[in-house]
Amino acid sequence: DLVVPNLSYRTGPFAAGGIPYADGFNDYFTLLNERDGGIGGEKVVVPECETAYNTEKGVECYESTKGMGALAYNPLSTGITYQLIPKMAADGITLYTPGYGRTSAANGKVFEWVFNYPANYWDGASVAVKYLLDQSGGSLDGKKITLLYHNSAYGKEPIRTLEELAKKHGFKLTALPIDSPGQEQKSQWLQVRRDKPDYVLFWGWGVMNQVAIQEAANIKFPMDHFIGIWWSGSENDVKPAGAGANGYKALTMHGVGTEYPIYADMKKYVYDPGKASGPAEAEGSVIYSRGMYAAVVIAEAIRKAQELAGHANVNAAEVRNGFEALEITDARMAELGLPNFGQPFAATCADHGGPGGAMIQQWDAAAGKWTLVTGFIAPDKEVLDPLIAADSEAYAKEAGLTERCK
Amino acid sequence: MPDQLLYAMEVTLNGLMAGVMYALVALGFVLIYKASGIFNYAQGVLALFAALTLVGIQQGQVPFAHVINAITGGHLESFGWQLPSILAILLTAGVMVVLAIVIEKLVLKHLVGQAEIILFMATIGLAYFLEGFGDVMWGADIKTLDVGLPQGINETLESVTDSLFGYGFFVDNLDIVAALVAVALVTALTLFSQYSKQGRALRAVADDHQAALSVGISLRFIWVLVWSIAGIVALVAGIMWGSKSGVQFSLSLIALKALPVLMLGGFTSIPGAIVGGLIIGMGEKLFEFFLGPLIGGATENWFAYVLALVFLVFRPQGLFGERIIERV
Amino acid sequence: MFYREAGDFKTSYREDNQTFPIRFDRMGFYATLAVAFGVIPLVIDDYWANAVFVPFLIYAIAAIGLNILVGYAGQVSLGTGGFMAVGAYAVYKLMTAFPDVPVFIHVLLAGGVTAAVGVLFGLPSLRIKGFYLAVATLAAQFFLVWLFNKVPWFYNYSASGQITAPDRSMFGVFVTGAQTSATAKYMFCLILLTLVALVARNLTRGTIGRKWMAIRDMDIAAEIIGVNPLTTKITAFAVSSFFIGIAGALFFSVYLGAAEVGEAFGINKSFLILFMVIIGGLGSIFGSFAGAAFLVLLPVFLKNVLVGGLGWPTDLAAHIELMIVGGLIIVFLIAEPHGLAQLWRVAKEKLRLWPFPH
Amino acid sequence: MLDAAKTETLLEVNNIEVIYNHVILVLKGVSLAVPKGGITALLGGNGAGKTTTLKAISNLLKSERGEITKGSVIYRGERLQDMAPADLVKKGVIQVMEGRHCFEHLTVEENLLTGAYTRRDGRAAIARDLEMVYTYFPRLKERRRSQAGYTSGGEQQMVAMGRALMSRPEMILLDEPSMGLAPQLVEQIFEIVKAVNEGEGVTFLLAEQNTNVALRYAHYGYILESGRVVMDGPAQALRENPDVKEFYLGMSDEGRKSFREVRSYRRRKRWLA
Amino acid sequence: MKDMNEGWVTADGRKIGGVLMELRNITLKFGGVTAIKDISFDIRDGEIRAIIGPNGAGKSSMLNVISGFYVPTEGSVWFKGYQRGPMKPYQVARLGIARTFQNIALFDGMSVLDNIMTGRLTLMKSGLFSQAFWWGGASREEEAHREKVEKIIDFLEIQNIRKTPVGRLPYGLKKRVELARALAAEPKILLLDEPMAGMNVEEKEDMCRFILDLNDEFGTTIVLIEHDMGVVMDLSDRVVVMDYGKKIGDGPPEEVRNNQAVIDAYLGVAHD
Ligand SMILES: Nc1ncnc2c1ncn2[C@@H]1O[C@H](COP(=O)(O)OP(=O)(O)OP(=O)(O)O)[C@@H](O)[C@H]1O
Ligand SMILES: Nc1ncnc2c1ncn2[C@@H]1O[C@H](COP(=O)(O)OP(=O)(O)OP(=O)(O)O)[C@@H](O)[C@H]1O
Ligand SMILES: [Mg+2]
Ligand SMILES: [Mg+2]
Repeated sequence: DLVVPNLSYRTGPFAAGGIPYADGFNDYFTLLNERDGGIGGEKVVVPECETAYNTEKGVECYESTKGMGALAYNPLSTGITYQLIPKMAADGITLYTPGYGRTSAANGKVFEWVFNYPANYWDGASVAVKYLLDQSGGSLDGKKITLLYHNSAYGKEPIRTLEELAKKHGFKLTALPIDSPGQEQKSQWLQVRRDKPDYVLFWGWGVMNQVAIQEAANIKFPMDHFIGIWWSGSENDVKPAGAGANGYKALTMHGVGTEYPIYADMKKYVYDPGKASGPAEAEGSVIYSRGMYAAVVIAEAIRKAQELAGHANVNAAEVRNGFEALEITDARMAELGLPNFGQPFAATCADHGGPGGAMIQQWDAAAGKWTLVTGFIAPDKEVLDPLIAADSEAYAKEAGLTERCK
Repeated sequence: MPDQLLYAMEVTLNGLMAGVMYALVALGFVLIYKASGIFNYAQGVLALFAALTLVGIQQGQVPFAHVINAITGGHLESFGWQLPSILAILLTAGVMVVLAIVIEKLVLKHLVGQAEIILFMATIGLAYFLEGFGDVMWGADIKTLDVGLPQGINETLESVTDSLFGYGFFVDNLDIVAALVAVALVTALTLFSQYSKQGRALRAVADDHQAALSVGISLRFIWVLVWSIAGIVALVAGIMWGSKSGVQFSLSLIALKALPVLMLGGFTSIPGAIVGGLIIGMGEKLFEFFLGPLIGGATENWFAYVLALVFLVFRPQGLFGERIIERV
Repeated sequence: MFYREAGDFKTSYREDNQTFPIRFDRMGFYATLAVAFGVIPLVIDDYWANAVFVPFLIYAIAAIGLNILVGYAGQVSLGTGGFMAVGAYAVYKLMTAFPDVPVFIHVLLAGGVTAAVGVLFGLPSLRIKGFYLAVATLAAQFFLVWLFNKVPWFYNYSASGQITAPDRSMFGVFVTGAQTSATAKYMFCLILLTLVALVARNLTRGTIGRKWMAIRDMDIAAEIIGVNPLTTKITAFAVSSFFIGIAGALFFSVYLGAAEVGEAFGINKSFLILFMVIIGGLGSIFGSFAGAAFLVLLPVFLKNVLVGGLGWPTDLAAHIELMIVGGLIIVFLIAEPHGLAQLWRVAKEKLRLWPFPH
Repeated sequence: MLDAAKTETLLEVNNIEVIYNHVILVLKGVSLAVPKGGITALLGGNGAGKTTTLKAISNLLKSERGEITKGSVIYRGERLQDMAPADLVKKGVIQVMEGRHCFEHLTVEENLLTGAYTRRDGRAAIARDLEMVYTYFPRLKERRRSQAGYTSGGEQQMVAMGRALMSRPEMILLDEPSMGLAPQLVEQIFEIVKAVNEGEGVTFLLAEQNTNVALRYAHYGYILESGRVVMDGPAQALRENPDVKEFYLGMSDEGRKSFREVRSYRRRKRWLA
Repeated sequence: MKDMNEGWVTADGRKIGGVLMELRNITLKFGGVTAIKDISFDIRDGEIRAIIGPNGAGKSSMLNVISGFYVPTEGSVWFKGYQRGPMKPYQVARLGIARTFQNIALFDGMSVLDNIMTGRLTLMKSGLFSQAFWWGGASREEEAHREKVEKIIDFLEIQNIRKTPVGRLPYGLKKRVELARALAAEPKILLLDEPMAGMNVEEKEDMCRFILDLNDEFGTTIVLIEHDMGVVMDLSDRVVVMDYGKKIGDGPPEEVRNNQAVIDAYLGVAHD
């Protein structure tokens, strides 16, 4: 059997996001098992373990599942990721953190066991700025951009990048932290109301998202100038604000909705036979899709590993090789029943981060759905690469690692 | 008028409003502390539970659907009704009273006369239990609560201030409603506790359980009474906060915003809760607004506590708390 | 009779003062030590170390620390998480600044730093009492967390503010970092716990301990019979924070390996440890052990039963687990408000009388 | 004087056994009969179990982790053990606890008013009784607005006593009413007890260390020692019993001895060795 | 001070020394309540000084002034010929002034032995580190003090409850333990606030014996508040009578007993 543990959180302050993600993740593997008999003929086992977004429970879950022969982990928590990075390198298991975790893990030269393609936070920041550049006619010079962020490792991630970008494009960046959980954001939004920034970028998670969108609507901030990272752009976040949320934008690194061919199979093999992991409403929602996307990539990496190893029952080290050799093309996505769902990418020894493109989606309150307003926008690698190099080198130095891929 | 002054006024106004929202939660604490010397940590969870129940009842959710489905493999979800808000609120209030009775029967009754810290611990146990129970009963997903309260900027105030100062102040309609409700609650509860026989009995119980029993005050009745009231106050807080941020686990964490309010106002004073709320709300907002940017922001959480701490150093029983009797 | 003390006479005050005056208890104690030092290290694996033993040992240290403050000196504190964070960040700064000094020293120094911070936040306890003090200590909790999150110096300017424990070894064996073996982690924590327990025991049975308890039981009377409340409370804060700092340092460097302050040392930590102390028994060193064991083991046990054994969905299991933990806490408090330690004491008194009921 | 044989028994304690904390056996089979309309005294040294007996009757043991493991307490034919303490007060049995137990944060007057908590006979009647208490204890009237926590020991004793009177009880359990009171006040308290007893027919069961006064006012007495009743009889008879005289009244044949003269510690004669 | 060295010998042959402590014009107010109004009296070395008066007269408050817990609104306290500056209660305790309390103030969570050991805190010196590791100093000191305390335990005949938590003791024994704790401090002046309340005659006799022996053997000066006139008359050398915060009498017991003001305010009838 192929063991891919699902460290999920269906309880605690971030359960609202954790639940659909875990469901998407589970359902895809169920589909593979039901439809194809697993991957390469090997069944996939997905033991689920509840972390409640709590680092200690994360350790417990990791320790209790790794003995089962786990091939890869995807804990959906920046905190747990940081904790697992050194442990998993020592244990020789792959850590896959799409769109979250430690950005500089994109540098495969230092982080042998971590992969975070197709995009990371810094990519997100850069894509957002690029989109804004486009929106304001190619120049952000003299514009004011405010970043509202979750006052934690996760929220702080984009600041460094945005500071660089501010220098490069000449906009003025104001960063306002919001303490977790973030039910009270009056002072931050009054500040926004007073400063009247041209754009507001937003890095939130959990209840903070709903409150921010509500407050933005309350102060009548133009919603189409308010852009959230992909973790702040789910249906859950916008629905409570009702019509007020109309026009809110968020990044996304994959498509949403159930209009992809794969859902026909899902319906046939998973939903209808009652094997779905969650309720029907969640299917095709933003976070569900993302959980599914992570499962797709892991499954593809395993497939690649099987191909490289020449046998189906691959071990953790072989799966890592699969991750490193993974190439996902548009054609492959279409084959999987997800045409144009995600961007194509190809990993290398040094590049564990992928192209980093993201799209912008916008909330249509009346229709109650997200619509894509752009295609994939590529990030500004010129700015990002040196930052990634610097941060990962600092880590290498602290941890006493030597660079690979020479 | 100079801009800074205008902003300060606006922030102050909003701080006061935020303070009222904290006070709503603090009120429940005060009631229970006053009547039993119990520092009820579960107050936040009570608010969450009330809000969950309200949404569940209003939208006709099947309680425990999740468990039932897990066991029977069925797909129960909803009764398919949508109740009017008022009816749902009344029903929820009823549930809170039942909850109070159950808590008294299963927990408090057995802990008569124990040290404060033990009672405090028991309420934390209760908080855990209720949190799990609420989730099992109604599910952990995020829910939207809408009982028709107005939200968003108050246009009248904005235009009035705009014409006066040339700058329209922002005040949230929901906050205004909350303020009105809070004032009404505080007035009613103060009158109740100071001037009624039950109010006196309530304070007696807080002082000495045994002596209260010995004069014939039924602890059980008093406790059911205050826990019911506290439950209903929690429902009010739950409605206000839930309308603002949706109903989900984090709602229970508003308890942490109420603690400094409580400390500053005094654990035993109902008016203290509101005055404390106003001071804390205003203080933390002004600090965050003017000094926050200089030291990195997100100061509100600790500043509220530090502010309360400073007050306490001068008045160890809080602004309106009962004097701590020190005699030998 | 299972439990004997008849004929167990003491002929000197020294003998009467020893920790386990009753022979039966003494034997039990030595047996436990022998197993802890001689057997467990040989058989322990990663899972047992990381999921059970290491957290238990570290929490026991923290619980002893908090018990000194709450159980012995009567000053209720909810700042434990914040103080643990001080220990964690202190050890991180020390480990990265002086990589050649043994971590053991770093851990003790981190305890020292925490003691200093504890004293600072302990000062208001002179004026503020009871729950007011408890809530006031939350100021420390929130402020410290904010500080470590905000000031980049503390996390060596890393991009996200996370701190990661570097690999460090003692006598050629790794004790921190990902390379560390289960046995090394376990032994490192066990040795520190043994030290801490010993010191705590000594302090609480002597003059200082009596001063603390006097202040706890009736502070005014204590002052009138000659206890200086300032120094007494301050030493309680200092000693307690010292231990808690050690626990924080170990928690980060040995157990978690990486930490983000708000997540690892948030308010929940404060509550958890207070829980341990109360469930275990206020004013009892043994109780600190019992409480830590109970609250570390129970969730792991329940999870294994509900998810592993009964195969329930994880979320349902997690919710039911919350209910069970909450319910059990209440049941325990009702059964014995003075904690597991008292339950044990009563059991012994009963055994002593066995087979007679009283 | 009341004739115990003729009146009905209001309260009956049958062979009760009380254990604290599941292990400490305190009462080892105590039986009492309290006649209606009488004053019954419960005497005995420190730790004899007087307080425990009273608390067992008024069902207040639970919060001290004590319980009645054997025997029964019968009041007007009903088992009191099965009743909540509050119901007991409604039935007319009220206790004045040892060590005052005033409500510290309530004022003296509020303390007195809580005594009337269970009454249903209207404000006017309560106000009348309040006046009555103030005439018994003028000192309380002066301090009516102070918080009870700040009154002196004796004043608190008066508050506790007054509070019990406010409930218009049928039976009062008094635990050491004279403790800490000035001599003339001790007499006064017992005069009040007597007046209430005779005037309103209230039954008293009182635990007292001040044997001298207690036996002067009581009709009947029980002597407790180490949790057992060792002697009982009409007060008159007890007063004349030589053992009681020597050990409880401090009298020897030559009358009262000076405390200075008692050079050697007297070893108490134990009824139960 | 002038008569520091004067004194007299009592009928039963005890020597009363010069003035040890003097209270001058003490006034104590709590908001509106005046608990003590301009009272002066002295306490001589080796005497047993009683304070009596009706309930609420201000007796306990007076003890609180002496032990530094209340700071008098006006007036001064002189000890051994020097005016006592503003002092915290624990500093006063270190001068050798110990006391018992009207409402027992024992440390409920501790055993009888530990309670009595707290009485010796002011005399114990070993430092934090020595205690942490129970090195020579600390453990030797502990044993030395334990021996002294055991003597007191013997003296008060409470051997059998040594290890009992005080919370479980009956009232009378608690009073005795409290006395033991005060004695353990080896005080110069011992303040006793109604030590015999709630005791029966036999127990009072025991208590009197302890007090007298203490005064005889160690020459401890004793200030005693008591409502039992028998005890006061028999034991004390001089009596201060207070009423409504004022001093209405001061002198030897016989004199006070026959003072009409005292009879009116306190005794009711002339007492034996
Ligand atoms: N809560 C308790 N836990 C354990 N033992 C107790 C408790 N309360 C009382 N006791 C024990 O019960 C016995 C009887 O106590 P009780 O208070 O009834 O005596 P008493 O006759 O009222 O004495 P006193 O005159 O001193 O008040 C004592 O030996 C005491 O130690
Ligand atoms: N801290 C205080 N605050 C307010 N009033 C006080 C305080 N302490 C004492 N009093 C008042 O001062 C007066 C004297 O009290 P004190 O306790 O000294 O009386 P006492 O002579 O000891 O009486 P008793 O014999 O009843 O113990 C009382 O009326 C009391 O209410
Ligand atoms: Mg008694
Ligand atoms: Mg007094």
